[in-house]
Amino acid sequence: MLPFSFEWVWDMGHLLFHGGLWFALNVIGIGVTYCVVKAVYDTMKGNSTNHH
Amino acid sequence: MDSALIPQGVNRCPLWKFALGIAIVGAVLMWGVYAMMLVWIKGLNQTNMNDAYGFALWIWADLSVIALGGGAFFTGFLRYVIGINDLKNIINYAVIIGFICYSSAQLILGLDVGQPLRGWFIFWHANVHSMLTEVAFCLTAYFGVLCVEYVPLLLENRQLDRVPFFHNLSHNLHEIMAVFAATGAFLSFFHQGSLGGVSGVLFARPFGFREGVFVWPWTFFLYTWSAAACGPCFTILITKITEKVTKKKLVKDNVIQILAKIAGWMLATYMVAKIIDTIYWATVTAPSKGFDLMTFYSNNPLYGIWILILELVVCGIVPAAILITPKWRGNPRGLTLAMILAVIGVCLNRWVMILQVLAIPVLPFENWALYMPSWQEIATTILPVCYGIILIMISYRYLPVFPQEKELNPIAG
Amino acid sequence: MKIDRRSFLSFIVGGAAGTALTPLPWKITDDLSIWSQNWPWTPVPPNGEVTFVNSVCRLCPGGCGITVRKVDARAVKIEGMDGYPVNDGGICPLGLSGLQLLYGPTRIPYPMKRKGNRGDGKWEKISWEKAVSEVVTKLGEIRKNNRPHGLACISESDRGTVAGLMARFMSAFGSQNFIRQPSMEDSYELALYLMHGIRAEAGFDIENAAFVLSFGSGVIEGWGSPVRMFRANSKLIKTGGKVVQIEARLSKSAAKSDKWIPINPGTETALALAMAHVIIKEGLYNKDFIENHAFGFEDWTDGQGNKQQGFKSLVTATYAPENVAEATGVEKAVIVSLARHFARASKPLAICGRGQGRTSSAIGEFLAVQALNALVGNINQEGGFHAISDNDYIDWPEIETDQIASNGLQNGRLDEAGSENYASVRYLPHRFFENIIAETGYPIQVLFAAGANPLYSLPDTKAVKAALDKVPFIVSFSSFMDETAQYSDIILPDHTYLERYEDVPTPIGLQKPIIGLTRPVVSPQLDTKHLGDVILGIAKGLGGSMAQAFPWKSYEACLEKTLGRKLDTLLDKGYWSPAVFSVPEWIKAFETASGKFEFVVSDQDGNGDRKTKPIADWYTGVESQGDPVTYPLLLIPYDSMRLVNGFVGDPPFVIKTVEDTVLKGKDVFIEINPKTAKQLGLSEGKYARLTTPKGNAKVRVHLFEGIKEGIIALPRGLGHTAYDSYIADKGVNYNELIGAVYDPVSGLDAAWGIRAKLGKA
Amino acid sequence: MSASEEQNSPEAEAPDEEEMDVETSEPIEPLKPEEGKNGAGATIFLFFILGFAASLIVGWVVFPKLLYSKKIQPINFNHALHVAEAAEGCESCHYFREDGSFSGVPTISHCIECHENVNGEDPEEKKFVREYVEAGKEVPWLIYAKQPASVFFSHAAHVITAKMECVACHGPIGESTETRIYEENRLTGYSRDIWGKNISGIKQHSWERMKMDDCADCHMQKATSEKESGVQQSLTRQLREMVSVAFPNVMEVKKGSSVQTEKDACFVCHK
Amino acid sequence: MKQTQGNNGNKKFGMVINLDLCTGCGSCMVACMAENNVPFKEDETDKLDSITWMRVYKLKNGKSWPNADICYLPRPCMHCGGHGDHGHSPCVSVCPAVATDYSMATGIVSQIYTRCFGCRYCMAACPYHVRYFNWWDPVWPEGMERFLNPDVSVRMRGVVEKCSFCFHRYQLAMNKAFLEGRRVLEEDEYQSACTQACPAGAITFGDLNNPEHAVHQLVQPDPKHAGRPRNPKAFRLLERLETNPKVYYVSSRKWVRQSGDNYLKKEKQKI
Repeated sequence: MLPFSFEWVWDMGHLLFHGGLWFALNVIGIGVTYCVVKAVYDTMKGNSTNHH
Repeated sequence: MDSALIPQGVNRCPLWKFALGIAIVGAVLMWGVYAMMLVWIKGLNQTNMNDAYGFALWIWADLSVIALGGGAFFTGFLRYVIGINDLKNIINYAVIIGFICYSSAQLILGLDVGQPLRGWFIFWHANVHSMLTEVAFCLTAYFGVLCVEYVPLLLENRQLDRVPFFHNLSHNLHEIMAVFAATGAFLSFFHQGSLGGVSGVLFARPFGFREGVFVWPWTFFLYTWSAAACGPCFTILITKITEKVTKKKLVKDNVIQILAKIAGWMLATYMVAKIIDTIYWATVTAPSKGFDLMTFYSNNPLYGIWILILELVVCGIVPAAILITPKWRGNPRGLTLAMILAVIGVCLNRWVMILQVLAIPVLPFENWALYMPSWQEIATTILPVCYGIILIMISYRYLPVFPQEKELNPIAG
Repeated sequence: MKIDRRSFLSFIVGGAAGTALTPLPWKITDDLSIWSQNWPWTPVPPNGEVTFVNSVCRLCPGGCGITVRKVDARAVKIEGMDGYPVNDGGICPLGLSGLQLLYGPTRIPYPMKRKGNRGDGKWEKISWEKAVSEVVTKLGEIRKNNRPHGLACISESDRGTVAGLMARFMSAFGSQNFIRQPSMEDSYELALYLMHGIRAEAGFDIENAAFVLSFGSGVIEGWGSPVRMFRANSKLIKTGGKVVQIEARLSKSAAKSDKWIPINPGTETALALAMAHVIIKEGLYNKDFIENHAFGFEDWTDGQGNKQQGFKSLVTATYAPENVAEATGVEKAVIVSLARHFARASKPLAICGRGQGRTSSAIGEFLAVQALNALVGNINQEGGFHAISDNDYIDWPEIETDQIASNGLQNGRLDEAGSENYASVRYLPHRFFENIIAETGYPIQVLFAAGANPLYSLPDTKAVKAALDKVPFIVSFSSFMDETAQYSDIILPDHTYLERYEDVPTPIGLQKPIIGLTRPVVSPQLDTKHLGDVILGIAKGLGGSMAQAFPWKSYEACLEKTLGRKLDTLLDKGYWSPAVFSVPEWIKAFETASGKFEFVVSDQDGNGDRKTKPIADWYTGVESQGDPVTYPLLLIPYDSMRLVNGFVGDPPFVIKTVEDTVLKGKDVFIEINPKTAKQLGLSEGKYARLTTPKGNAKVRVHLFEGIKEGIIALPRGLGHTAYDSYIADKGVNYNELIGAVYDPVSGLDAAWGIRAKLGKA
Repeated sequence: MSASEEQNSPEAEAPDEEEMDVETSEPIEPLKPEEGKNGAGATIFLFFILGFAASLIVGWVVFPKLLYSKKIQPINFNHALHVAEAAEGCESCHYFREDGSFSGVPTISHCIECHENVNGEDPEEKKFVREYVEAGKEVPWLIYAKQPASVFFSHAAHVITAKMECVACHGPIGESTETRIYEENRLTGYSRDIWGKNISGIKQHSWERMKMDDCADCHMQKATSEKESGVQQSLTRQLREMVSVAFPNVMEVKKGSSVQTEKDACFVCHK
Repeated sequence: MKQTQGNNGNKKFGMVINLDLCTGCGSCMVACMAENNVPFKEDETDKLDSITWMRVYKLKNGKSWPNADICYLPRPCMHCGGHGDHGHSPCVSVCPAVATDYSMATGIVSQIYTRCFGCRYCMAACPYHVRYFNWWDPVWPEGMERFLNPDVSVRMRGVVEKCSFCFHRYQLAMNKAFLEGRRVLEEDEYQSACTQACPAGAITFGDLNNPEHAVHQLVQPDPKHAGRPRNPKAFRLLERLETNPKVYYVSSRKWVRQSGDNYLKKEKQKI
């Protein structure tokens, strides 16, 4: 899973597969982090946004 | 306390009734939990699986549930990426159903492996050539997406929404939901496909094997396609059942019709592909391995040719025809029938592609392997159904799942 | 500061975040998976120094050389010994499983005395001193009462030093009742005695034969020395030798043979004689041998001047192929062609003894088959039949019997072997038990069971049990809790073959003599004692002439003394064989009255006078027991390498190899032709009730195209009631369903099957 | 209305029930804005920090202490003394058998050659002779380097064919004058030497951890410099492999024999 | 995998089983069980959960009495080379956790029990049913665990196991060779337990790449067709699936050779 493990091989299979996976995980992770951080910031500022 | 949690402007049944319902379903759930503990403590000898039937009821349940949960990604894709705005009125429910389906799948997978404590090896020591690795990765990642999609709905609970942080968080998540939906669609495309690949790559199992397109077998695309077609059908079916149970109209017909129409065209095109695939497989792939089509369907008490006809015609062509014909689709009974058939069809397809693959003897001197699930397997397969019902009951009661509910069911006085 | 629910939640969230940054969750996850790879209840075999010990397997009469791999003090694997003349590296499933017997739960851990009723399985642990003295007291009593012939012993074998010591003990004690478990050896020995005039073992040079004609012998199912036969069979196939199998059922041997000739069971004698008819008629026989080295081929006149029929006129008169075709179920053309092929083959060899040869048979069958070997003159020739005189390495001083013993010996054998009626036969075990039940002769007061398990392996087990009930004191020397041990009064457990020294005489069927040496691979694992030492101990306890008859300090001393210089070779090479071994020429081979091979069969008295029955009386088979109307089917047994049928049952590994069309759960399957099954309304896997004149059993049905209509077959080796849960109570013991059928001329049990019926259960 | 109830009895639609048994929500009361601010927020944050700190202490300090049990060797053994006496160094006691297998820790029969009687003054030797030699009992040594039963390791391949020194993997154990405490992982039952001295997984010497990756460090290092420490080795290795994919002509990384990992086949070490 | 390693110096261990000689006695099954610590239960008659790495099948010619014929066929793991012999056997590429692996150096498909987490995908992939799952904890009657072989680790419940061509014997033989300063084994130094035990001498084992080895001479593998036998009496099971097994069978009986693969009705008539 990580390039530091013994089994990791730098070949197309690993690059595509794990590349895709890490990309997706990063999108999700960054997206969620962004939302949480922004929510903290918004809350601190006290502006309660309205839905929809 | 209870009434404080119920969304504003809607009616819910009295608490005792709700509690009774939870208790009844919960009792069945506990039976499943008991069976689950038996399996975890005593091992897979509690099942009726054997060395010929390494994959059985559970894997079927897994594949079916994921196919049926496909409504979440496809509806999300249509709503957020394609931009079909009407679908916002059903997307919440699609997400909940998807969430239930995917969490159930994870639970069943956790049961189905011989060494659950080492289950994480699939991530840590991943073999990138294995379809199962791809399934595990995408499934888990997509489950994460579903959580992200479910969380804002949770936070819209009346009490939670009062907390500014949660309110803001929910808002922010909504803002960039398209990103998650797109990621989810990407992940779903791959894991639905990989599930198809699970039997499609088995080049030594002529019944399951399909010739490849690039590195993927045909079934890779067929599975994604069929999940996109039948997942929404399941979403609609569950919505209809919920409406029946609650005796309320919850989603407007035009929303249902749009989704049904899209599902119908997906199903129709899927059937074209599936029939081409079947013909190619029956006339080229299987004979090249020495198998007449009928050897797959004879000399055993269960798998007759009827199963192929049932899957392709009764549960494939028929619902597709109903759904793409506006008149039939507009008829409530026609719609329900098509939904039921499509759901059966996709489950049957998963059954055949997993269990029949294993049942057919490949060595000429072996016999058909047939199996009956043990009660532990059945109980643990019913377990997620109960869990799903409970989660739907709670979500429906306390969350504003259906945006159109208030409008469709104004509270008198 | 207010500590409320939210603060607490915050604490938890902080804790979770912090924990994720410590090794704790990751290390525990990792360690749990390592724990799952290392569950304490899954054994880990300790490592150590690897050594190999050569020995000889004693689990069947095959006598294969084995090499046992040891890791420190543990024996971990039994392998075939490379270069050993019998098996050269090959080994059978049972031999491979020996360690499961050595370390297994069927072992008898220490001397035990019965508590409660016989067969209750309640035992009291006693010391060796006490165990031996109990036996000594009992034996002393019967000697004091002047009834030493009331002692009997049933043994697996009568060869080698251990059986020799036991036989010697019996003689010194004053009893002739030393009995050997039945086997085809009984019939072969008798046939050899009658035709060759010598007491010898049958040897078969299968490896070098060109045409092997097998009358139902399970060439690759454990007949003779099993591994040696496998190797011989492989060699035959590689060198283009032919094997023809004459058998009622498509056995493995039949399937592997070049030609399978299905025959109606019990008609083998007729077929052999019909072949002889063709060979004689067409003049295909070996004229040199018949004219110069055989007697009784032509008609002859006996001492009293009576005209006696010879072999030639017997077969020409009665056994024309067309006459036997219907009875045998073999077409005339087939018989003729078979006879021609056999007689014209360069090195033809006819063998018999059904299945694994674990039963005796009608003497007529063996005579007829041996007559075929004589007709082609392939006796004591390469690729032919050999008479192997047993190794004469056991040369012990004469026994000086005391008066009591001499009196006892006057009483003769209870089984009547060697008596006027059954003059040349040595052992008649079934008759022994029948006479006990019928209270004919004299009562047996003490019975020794040494390596034999009559309660399981003799026909009509119910009758054997009834006989045992009449014996007041049964002593078992078994290493394992077998049926007979379970039904005994006292057990003096022997070491297993992996814990003791023992000489192993020429394995059955081998064409040249060798001696092997079994030696301790591991030290005795339990409180057991070598049977030889126990015999010496009992003799010593009895004192007097008994003690004098056994002048050795211990069994090992006896063995050393007996083997002399051969022991060095044995210890060094693992086996001993004569430096030069040549088979006697025809002129010297026969010690009959005529000095020739004799077709006419006659018991001879001490003066060389013949007491002859008409030749036609000898060359006959026997009918099966039961009335064909009540019992329309014929039940025959079959043997398999995967079903052990000796003094041990299938060890767990071997029972694991048994097919699920033979045994499923606890049910045994009966093989039946689909047409017969259909007539009976039975289908694959259905339960059925099998009934014979001797008993009945619940079985399941397995349709098999390799068996003739009207015949059904049941495997031997199942239906144990003793041993452990891996073998006990599985299937049906064939011996419970059959009874002995007397061969009228020899007295041997000649049953080859029994009539039966099968109904829905 | 509960979903299950209705599913269980779909016909039982009593119309009157539906009308009366209805719960409606209470009117909404908005959250007071003060509550989400200042004082409360600080408290919440403080507790977050508290939880965070506490868990760090538990995870890094308490947990390792709990995870390992400490055991003492049955006899305090002086390696240095023995090595000085022994003619052939380590191999005097840790030798190869004729079949190529490695003897490991010597058995009592080997010790007896010198210690049939007490030779010196050391009380440990006396104890050894009395409790084990005279009793004919093997010493239940706790073996620091003992690998799981599922691991195959060929000493012959390393010591004879590759001519490696014992020190390379086992460290300067031969210089020790007394036996260390043996730390056993309570969950796995294995020595801490195998699964990592340092709880963070960082090691300074090859003998501080003997897991699969540690074997790999050495086996993969052929192309890299000999002197780098573990972390550096694996970094360099990764870099080289990456380069070799990007520019296959420039650099060639030797492939192993396994199809799946392109390293050596798994069962070379796993049995 | 694009790169193929060919057989430059690589071995390809394989087995030839002469079905004319095989007597169906079951020695190979038991030898395998004894060598490889295969567990057993009280009831082993359910052959669908009975672990026998080597299983002897009974083939029938389908004719009725007296033309019926039977033949026994021992079936170890086929150690498939997969399409083009590139090492992608049906099972290897599907394992999600690299618990089974194809060794290019020996051609053996390994199974790493401690890596396997019991998903059983490999079992679904294998058409020969050579893979067995440990449905139960292995239990030896008290005392019987003494005969367990330390060269093969005992498997725990919940993992898949299969024939390894007794690879541990290769390892041990290599140990001895290393000690003697060799790196190459003689043909007879590495033989599987079943080969060694077979009383009929029906099994031959060796390196299919080595023209001097008996296995090579017996079947004359065709390198152009991934080792398809050129000996007309030899065949491989399910040749048409292109799994490229390394176990060959030899039979002089046509119906037996035909039983080794599937044929369409019209094909069967032609054969």
